[in-house]
Amino acid sequence: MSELVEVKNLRVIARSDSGRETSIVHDISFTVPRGTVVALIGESGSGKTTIALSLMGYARSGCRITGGSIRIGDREILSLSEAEKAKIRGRNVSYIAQSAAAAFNPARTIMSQVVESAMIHRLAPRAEAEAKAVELFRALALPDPEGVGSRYPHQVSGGQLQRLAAAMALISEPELVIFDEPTTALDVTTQIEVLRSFKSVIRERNTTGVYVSHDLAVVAQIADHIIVLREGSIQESAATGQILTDAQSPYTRSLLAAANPAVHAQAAPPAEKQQELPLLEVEGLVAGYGRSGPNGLPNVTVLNDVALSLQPGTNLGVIGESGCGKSTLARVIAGLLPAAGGTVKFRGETLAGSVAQRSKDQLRNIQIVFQMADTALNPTRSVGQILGRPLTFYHDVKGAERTRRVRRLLDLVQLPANIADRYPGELSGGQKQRVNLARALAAEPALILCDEVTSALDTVVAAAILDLLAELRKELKLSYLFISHDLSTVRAICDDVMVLYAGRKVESGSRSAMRAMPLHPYSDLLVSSIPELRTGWLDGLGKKAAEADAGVGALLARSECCPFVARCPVRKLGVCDVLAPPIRHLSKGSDILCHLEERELLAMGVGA
Amino acid sequence: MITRMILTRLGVAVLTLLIVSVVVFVATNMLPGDVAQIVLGQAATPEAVAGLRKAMHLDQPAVFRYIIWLGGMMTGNPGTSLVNDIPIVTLIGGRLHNTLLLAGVTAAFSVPIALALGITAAMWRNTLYDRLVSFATIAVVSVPEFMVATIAVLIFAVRLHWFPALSFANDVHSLGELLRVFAMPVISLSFVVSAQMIRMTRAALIDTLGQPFVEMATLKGAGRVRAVLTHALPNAIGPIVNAVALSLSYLLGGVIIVETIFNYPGIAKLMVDGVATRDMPLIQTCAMIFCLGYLALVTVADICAILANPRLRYK
Amino acid sequence: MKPDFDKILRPADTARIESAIRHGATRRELLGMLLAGGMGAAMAGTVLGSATKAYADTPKKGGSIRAAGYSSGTTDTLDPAKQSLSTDYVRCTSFYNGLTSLDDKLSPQMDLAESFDTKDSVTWTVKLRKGVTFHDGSTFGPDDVVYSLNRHKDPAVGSKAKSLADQIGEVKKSGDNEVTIVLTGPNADLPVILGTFHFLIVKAGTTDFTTANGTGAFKCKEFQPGVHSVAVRNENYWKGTGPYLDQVEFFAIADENARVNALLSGDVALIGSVNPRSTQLIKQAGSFDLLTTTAGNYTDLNMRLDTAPGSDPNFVEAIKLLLDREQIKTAIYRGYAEVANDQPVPPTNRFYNADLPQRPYDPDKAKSLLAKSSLAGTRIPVVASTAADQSIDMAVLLQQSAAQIGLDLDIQKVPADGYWSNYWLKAPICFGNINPRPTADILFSLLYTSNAPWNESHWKSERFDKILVEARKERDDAKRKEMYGELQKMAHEESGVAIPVFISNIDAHSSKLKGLKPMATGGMMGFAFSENVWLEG
Amino acid sequence: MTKHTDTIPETRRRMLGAGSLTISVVGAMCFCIILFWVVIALIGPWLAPYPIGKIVSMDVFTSPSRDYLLGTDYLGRDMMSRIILGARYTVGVSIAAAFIACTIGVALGMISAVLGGWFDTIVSRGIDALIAIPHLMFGLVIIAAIGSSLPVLVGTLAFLYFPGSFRIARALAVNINELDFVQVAKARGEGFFYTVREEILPNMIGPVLADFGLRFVFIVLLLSGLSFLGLGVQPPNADWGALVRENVSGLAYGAPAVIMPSLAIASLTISVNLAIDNLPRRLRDRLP
Repeated sequence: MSELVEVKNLRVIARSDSGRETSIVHDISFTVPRGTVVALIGESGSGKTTIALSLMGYARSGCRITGGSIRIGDREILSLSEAEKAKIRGRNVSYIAQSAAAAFNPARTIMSQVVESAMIHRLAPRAEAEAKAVELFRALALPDPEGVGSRYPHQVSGGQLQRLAAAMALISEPELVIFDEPTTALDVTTQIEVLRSFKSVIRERNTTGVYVSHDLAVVAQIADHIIVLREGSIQESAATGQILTDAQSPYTRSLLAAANPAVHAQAAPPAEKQQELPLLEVEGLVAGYGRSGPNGLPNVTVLNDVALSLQPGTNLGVIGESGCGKSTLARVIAGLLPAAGGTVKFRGETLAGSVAQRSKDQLRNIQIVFQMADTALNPTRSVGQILGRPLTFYHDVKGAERTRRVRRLLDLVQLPANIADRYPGELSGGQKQRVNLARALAAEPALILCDEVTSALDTVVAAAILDLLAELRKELKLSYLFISHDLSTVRAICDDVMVLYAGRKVESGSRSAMRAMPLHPYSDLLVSSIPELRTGWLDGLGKKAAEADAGVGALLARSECCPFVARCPVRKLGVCDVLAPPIRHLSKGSDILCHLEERELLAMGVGA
Repeated sequence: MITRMILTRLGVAVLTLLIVSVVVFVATNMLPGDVAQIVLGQAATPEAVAGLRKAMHLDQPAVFRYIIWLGGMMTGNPGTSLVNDIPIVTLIGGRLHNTLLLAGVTAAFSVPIALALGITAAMWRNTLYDRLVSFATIAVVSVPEFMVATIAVLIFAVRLHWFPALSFANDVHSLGELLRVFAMPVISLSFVVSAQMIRMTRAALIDTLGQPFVEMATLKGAGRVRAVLTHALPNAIGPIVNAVALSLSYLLGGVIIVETIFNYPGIAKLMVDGVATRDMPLIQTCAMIFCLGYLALVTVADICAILANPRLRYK
Repeated sequence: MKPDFDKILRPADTARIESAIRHGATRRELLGMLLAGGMGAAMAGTVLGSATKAYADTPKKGGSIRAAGYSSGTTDTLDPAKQSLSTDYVRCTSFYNGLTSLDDKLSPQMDLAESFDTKDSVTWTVKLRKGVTFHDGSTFGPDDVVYSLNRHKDPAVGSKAKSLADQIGEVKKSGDNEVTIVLTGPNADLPVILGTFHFLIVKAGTTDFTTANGTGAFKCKEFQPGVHSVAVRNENYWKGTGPYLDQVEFFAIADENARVNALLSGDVALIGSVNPRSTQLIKQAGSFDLLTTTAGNYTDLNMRLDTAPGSDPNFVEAIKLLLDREQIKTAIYRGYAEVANDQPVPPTNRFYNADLPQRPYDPDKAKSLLAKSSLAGTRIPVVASTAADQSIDMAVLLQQSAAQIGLDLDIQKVPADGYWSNYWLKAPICFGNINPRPTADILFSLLYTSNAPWNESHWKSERFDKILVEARKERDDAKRKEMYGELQKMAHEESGVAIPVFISNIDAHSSKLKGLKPMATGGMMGFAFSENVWLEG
Repeated sequence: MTKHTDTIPETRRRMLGAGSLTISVVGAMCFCIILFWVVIALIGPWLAPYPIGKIVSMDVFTSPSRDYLLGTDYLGRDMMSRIILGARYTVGVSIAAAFIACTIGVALGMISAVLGGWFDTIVSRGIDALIAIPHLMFGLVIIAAIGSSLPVLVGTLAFLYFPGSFRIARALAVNINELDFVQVAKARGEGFFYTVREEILPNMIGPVLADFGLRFVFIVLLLSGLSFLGLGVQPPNADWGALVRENVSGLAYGAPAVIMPSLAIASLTISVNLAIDNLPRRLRDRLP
């Protein structure tokens, strides 16, 4: 039998604390041939993770596997006793969790956790296991393979942790490896590195795998076969190539469509721009956390000399990887974090540093929407109350009028009116995000700061939200400051784009400019890191990214030198790591912060 | 990290001690009557009181006396008791030892049991066992101490003659005697102290049991015991040690009743006497000791928490 | 913190004598007074309980015991001058001797003194016993007496007997074994006074009382205030027989319940002051005996006559009628008490007025009186405290019977801590607790005369004062009995003090412990048990 | 079509905790017991067969009889009446004190968590100092100084126990204060008190309640502890702890006079805690 895994009519039931039972996986059947990777694609709630976990005979608390059969090798998983299941887990079948950061025990060293399964199943004496682990670290292209094991999870970057998680899974040479959205939590640039190392390992060990993800583009690089799931049942199942080229089910098509969101038209012709004074203007902004030192700078400086200008009715996209300070920028503009230096002007008038000193009207005009919809909504208040409050607060609307306005807001964000009396806990991610948006709209603002509003959502849902944003903008003459780590979404909705790196603005220009070459090396890295919806994109990808990571730690970037020097593939040692880079105006119209001149960059093939 | 914390803690400790001493001083000065009257009791004819007051410097203003005392404390000399001219140090010495002994024995007895119960309860949460434990803890804590103590005495001392009805700390020469003498006070105290530890342990553990890395451990094939002990527990230590510290701090000053019933000479009773006789230096010093004990325990707890958590350890 | 009053002569007693002198009493009067004091002492204090049994057995040497008193604290002291709690008396009597001691008839016996001689009872020559040594080996001599007596006069010492000692003008060595005491005024009671607890003799120059260096039957092996003391036999004790026990460990258990349990579990051989409710339990257990002493101490209800509501005689009378004495005796004291008649002289006193009609429990009469008093319906506070033995329960009983006739008493339970200095003698209605005094004279002059230091009801009656002074002079017993009878009648009728019962003090001990007998000087054999008891096999 | 891809199916919505206001049997039972005692506390005076201080029988520590359903106490008073009338003290005083303690503690805790800065530091320090002083001791001094009366009693107990709930409340509030929805409220320009009242408080109800339970037990115990030291409720009234105390000598005879009040205390404290443990999840787990 060439199939390693054979799943037949798998059924899983979830029971709520009120005791109500609902089927969340119904009659799923599929097989996984040896040495192939099968992908389970779907959105949250599609049951993909539940299925993956049930391959280990495991169901999360509240869930129960009620029927069907799962055969792995010659074992019938579901008929095993708990003890026998425990024997299989981590030995024959192993698991790579979505967020390695959470999957690693913060209180124990990485090594002890990587070799743990080997210890549990007595596969090898500790020393041997550790030696093997180090091998894996090498194979997974981890820096300092010998040393990393003795560190603690919080001392290692997210990308590395994810690879360490892989090592943890592979240590026992399992027959089957389950990848549960292993890269979703990562920045695009890191994602590539991780994907690449996964791919190579899978290839050389000829691993059999089940790859759970919501991201077709990613899956396309790794999986041989794709199963599309929705609400616990299979929509379509076919070879990767076939899914990408001619998908049968409409749902699959919608997924494909969502994968690269439609680009929305420029709002205003450039002509207007000059006359009107900018809606939002930021100059020489310096901000950070902690008590500010003698030099007036906070001891952790997050934003360094950032400037931007936003014309009414246009959108500005801010991109950069996590920790680059983009969220801080939003918080400063919103007045949640007083700036240490620089000015923020709104319609020409300078805004006070903190909320307290700003006028109600200023506050009303600038609204902020956070990334995590579920922490952004007070779980103890109904949607109605959540939306009603700003109405009362800013416009002093009460009673029947208020409920009417709430209904209209809900309609505006395309939610049914009956949602008004539900609690956030009862809403899906997308619904929450819409409520989140509606709350901002309730203030009737001129500018909305969107902080990663789509990052936490499934692609389809994200695409829908983007469409919504675009519509609202047309209807309500809004402007967005759209913060994201994902260039494609930014491109989709923004007129101008600005790239942040380590708290510095490294490039800014129009959306079109961002498309054209050449680019700042970092922007280039960003662009090239976005997975494309075609098989073999990963393999075809140049060495850039790989090199980029190589030098990390080799150079300790001094504050005054180019922030990107450590990872820059085209850096000129002796210059980039010593001097502060100048701002260069490129012929295509955008500005970059770089030592290299346009032609040098061209020569280096940046952006090619 | 730890050293820095300890240093800041010392600063805080001094501050806290100061506040406490002021509070106590004010409170005791609000008490009716003063030490001279009380020492003389019914022989307190005005002139006798006046004379004694002078001899005790009670005729000086309160603030002045406080400052004098504070000065003495700074130089490590808590002064002498007003009622019997014995240096506070000698007065407290033996009793402090007794209190610490009793507290120590009780801790050694109750903490492991409490933790064990808490952990097991968390392991098998929502099972009958779990419910039983949480019920028992409340039941046990809700019976008044002196009730528990008296029952214990009646059964084990009066009826069975297993243990003495009184705890003579100075009878203790061997471990056997130690157990015999302390058996009953320790049991009655453990009843009170354990409840919070058990509850906190359980709660903290259940918290961490929900963490992904615990699930991960299970998916690595780890059994329940391993998952709890090697994965959940290390991350729950912070709150647990804190609960333990708080409970133990009770063993220093909160044990008046047990000390009374078993006629055990500890500081708690000493301080009550001090209050009764308005013996300011004595009251103050006792208060200082309790306060120090509390602070020390809390600090130790925090240190444990830090040691248990690499994120804090490598800062 | 219940201060004990187990001193037979209080500062006030001599204050009385002093004042008498100041008021120019003649020598004859003084003699009368002396007589009164002496003879009174001889007759006072009665003896109940299991005394006879004790005499039957013959003493054995050896063995050690633990004994528990009932009050203790950091105030515990080995300084005779500072004694305040029963525990102190027990300790000091075992470590020290006085010049005299008081026997069970309360008449002075020579101890460290061989004789007291005086012509004018102002200048006294005291011959001292020879060959007595302190525990540290040094020999006892006049200097020690001089020092011991003089230190009481220094306020810094904080002596409880200061006002007593103040009448001692001068103490000087007048020979190798002789001291001369010159009083500020005549006082024939000196031998009695010097026989009280505070005048025990310490080594000359002693200032550190962390241990005791006396001449007593026991040496102090260990002493921690508020914890315990260990006394070991003084092998070369000057009294021939010496103590029977090798060692006595003494401490206090404040909690009565715990005290009884300690006895029953065999941890201690003797406990002081048992709650009557526990006697049944102790009897049941067998192998334990009770030592009951009715010396005439009582818990009384004080109504100040100089302020409302006590200023209204009807009210006072009503309250006295509302006390259900029988119920108090049975319910509160389980029978271990004698019904009293609102006057302080116990039936055992030879001057006791038996003809005085017993005031009954009569709510109806009380009601009619109250009707006159215009106090009906108002809420009247009654201060009680654990400090005054059983006063809270008494208050509750009174409250009940008062409620029946529509009188609303509001019991204010105040902390024992500070009760004597802050409520007693101050609150309009509160409880007192008085311990036995050797003579009717002392009782009255201490508690009832207009200038009495503890005039509990602030009662002032010139006639009373006058009769009392006369009674002192009078040497015809019949007449005196009459006079004292009259005084009792007046106290019974006019004073604001209601005395429901005389309380019996109950000690309990293992049957193995022999030699205990009641002493009028107080419980635990007048606190001097350690020297007199022995263990049976 | 976007519409329905991102809505949660009705069934799954339910699971997410909508219909979970159901309450467990145990919880219900406990509520009944609490209610029972509260009612007793309220209508006690009309229920009690005898006046509280009245000596109804000459023999003490009797076992239950027809006239005296719970026997008599050490003075021969009817135990049933005393327990019934004691209810208002133990139930009343303790609940009042616990309530006040938690209210003050939580309020102060939230305020200093949100305000932070020097205010927070000062308050926290001061309260640490208070915690460091043994409760019973402190209570002893306060009451001895001010004198004992119901308000003083409640006040003292509350004063002794609010620091504990302050610590807990502050810890919780600090966490919640960091959450986005609080930030949103601040960005909206909401006032300090609105933020505390509407955004933070509702999210810490659960833990605060749980804390209330244990605090309640300790207050009941401290109350009895105070009566052990001769303070506390004024006679002839007595809280249950005092009843146990004054009759403890009856333990040797196994008198109901000492056992019954103990049971009363246990029944109350236990039900309060179990009731809280069994609160509907919706009320309890409101922390995001």
